[in-house]
Amino acid sequence: MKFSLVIHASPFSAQTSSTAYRYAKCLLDEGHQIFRIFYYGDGVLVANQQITPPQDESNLLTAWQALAEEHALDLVVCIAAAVKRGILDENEAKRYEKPNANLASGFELSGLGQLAEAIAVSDRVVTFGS
Amino acid sequence: MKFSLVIHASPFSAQTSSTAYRYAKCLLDEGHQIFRIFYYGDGVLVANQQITPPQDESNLLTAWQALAEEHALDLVVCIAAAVKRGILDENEAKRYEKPNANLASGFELSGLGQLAEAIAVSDRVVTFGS
Amino acid sequence: MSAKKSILIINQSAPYGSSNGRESLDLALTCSIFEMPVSLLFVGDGLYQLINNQSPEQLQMKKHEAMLSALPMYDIDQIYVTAEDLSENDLTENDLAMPVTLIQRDVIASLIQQNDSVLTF
Amino acid sequence: MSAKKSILIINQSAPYGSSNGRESLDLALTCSIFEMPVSLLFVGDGLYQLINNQSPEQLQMKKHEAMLSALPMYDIDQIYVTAEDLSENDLTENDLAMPVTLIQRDVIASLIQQNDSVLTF
Amino acid sequence: MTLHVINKTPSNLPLYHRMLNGLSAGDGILLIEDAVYAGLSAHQALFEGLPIDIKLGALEADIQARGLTHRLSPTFTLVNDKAFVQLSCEHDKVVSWY
Amino acid sequence: MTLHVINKTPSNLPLYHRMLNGLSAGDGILLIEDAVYAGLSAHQALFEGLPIDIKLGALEADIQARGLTHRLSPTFTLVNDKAFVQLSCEHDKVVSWY
Repeated sequence: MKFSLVIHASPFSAQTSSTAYRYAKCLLDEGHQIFRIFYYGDGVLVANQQITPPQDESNLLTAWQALAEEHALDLVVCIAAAVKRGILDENEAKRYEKPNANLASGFELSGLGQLAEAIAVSDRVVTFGS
Repeated sequence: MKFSLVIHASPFSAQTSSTAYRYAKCLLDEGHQIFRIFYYGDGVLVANQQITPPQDESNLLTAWQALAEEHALDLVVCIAAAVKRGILDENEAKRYEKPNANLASGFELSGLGQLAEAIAVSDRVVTFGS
Repeated sequence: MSAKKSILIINQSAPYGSSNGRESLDLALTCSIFEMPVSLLFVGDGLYQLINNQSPEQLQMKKHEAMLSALPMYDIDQIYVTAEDLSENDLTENDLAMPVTLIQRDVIASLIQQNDSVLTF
Repeated sequence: MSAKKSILIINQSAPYGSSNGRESLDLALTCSIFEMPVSLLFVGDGLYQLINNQSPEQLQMKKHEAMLSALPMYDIDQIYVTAEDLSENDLTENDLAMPVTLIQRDVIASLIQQNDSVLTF
Repeated sequence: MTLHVINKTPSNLPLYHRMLNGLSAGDGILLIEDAVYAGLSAHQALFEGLPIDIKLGALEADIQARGLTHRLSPTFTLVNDKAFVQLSCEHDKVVSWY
Repeated sequence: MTLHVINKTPSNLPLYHRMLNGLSAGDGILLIEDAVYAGLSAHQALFEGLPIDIKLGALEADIQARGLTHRLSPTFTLVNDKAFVQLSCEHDKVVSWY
């Protein structure tokens, strides 16, 4: 089946983002297709390349990146939510004259239309809320 | 009187961080002293210099910076909470081999001891929780 | 994009205190631009988003009531509120910023059943 | 640093679902290092932090129960739980990971009164 | 004397019960942010029958934002930011319920 | 047929009531994260007297993490990640209550 996930919750103060990762991994293990993962609200914070978890904790950012690389996942970060949270790709850093692009590789900034499309074309949409 | 504030909440998904700012400003207007403002948990996210709010929204980061400059405020960001959220000063960026320091100017990374000290020496400690 | 899927957005959060209300409206408008039929249910604390005479000037935040007023322009007119939530807050339809469809709480299950996708905020 | 102030930390959050529990323990240990008298109250959902036999291996998270076991080493031994919270969850002291002081709920007001600072998590 | 500051809607009933249960004589309650909805007349049962006399306030900026200016129960005093600061000084400590 | 996934403790009673109120025949409930505490025997009154037959599950990883393996009410089935995915397919849609 074709799934899309929406992730709202902060990856740092809530368990939800990590539950979503386990669910996504299991979907793929079971042979399902993930059309898109859409990060919204504080969920976008996982895409900051500067994230440095303590050594004895799991790293959700690198986990998502590895999963995306292995399965060519479409990881879309809501651009409006990201820019106001200080997560910028090259274009946005230039546009707003900020010193650094810090969007982690493997993620892409885009608009809510990507979520609407995901809802339209997926068999199941699963929300991971805060 | 001597106040310290503890700010836990995400500045993006909760109103609390903005309530704390109004409260701090009013404390100073009323002639009180702010010993320290301690950012903890998702509260540290306000200290990312890349933050770019939409033009028609208020900018909490620059508001804190201006208030700190005017009143020589001690804005302390919990270092453990900040590093795991990808907010690094020069030292931490170097230590963890990350490309950029992105801690906004006017803020300082330090440990929980700074909060313990603030509790010990302040007449009032006010928590702004998520 | 494939055949139009209907979407129900369930709003359970008060305005201003969290950003959920704004994020749900942004999504509702976007889905409507993509010509997906959108219904909005305001339930529990979500009812508070609709209370009229909001003036958030001191908070320096956007007026939620004004964002709601965009809904009819996007042809979103299926806006549901339960009679039970109104009465538990001693409010009536006159307290609300816009016309809504009043339903009984036990109709929610069929709203969920009828729509292809349900998102909660 | 001035005279020792006593601090009461009120824990109202379940473990794992949010980071509140861990953040409160980190603060408790730090205050103790600074020789401030620390009391911990686990109330409401906070009681769940103390349930024994936790195994978060699948979640790849630190075992909250293990973090609690550091408290006695830091001389934090004022750990309060209400009898009402236990009974509302059909739990007893045998279900808990460490010895606690059982109080009645109406003692909380005096705990708040007695301490110089009260922080909630 | 403690100032109890709460910021969640009254649907968080256990949070309100914990706060009410933590009250001593002379304490005050201040509703801020989403808690101001607890100032609606419909929710006054929450605050009735307290064994002691407690001052009840609600933060003006939040009341206005949410359209509650003419809907606030008369048992609550409107508290502006300046009065919030003053209440923080008049009480020995501030406890936040969230 | 809808799979209702909830992730908050049972002290969020209005959230549980909204979910229960949204149930139709054939629906399922899955407790995840902090919601697994609703699987304690003490909280089974929440799920009694539903007018229709509803399958009740609780996510195994969250049950184990929180020490509830031997404390889960027998009315709940342990659901591992694989079974969570399977339930998501067997139902027409997934609604998250948070």
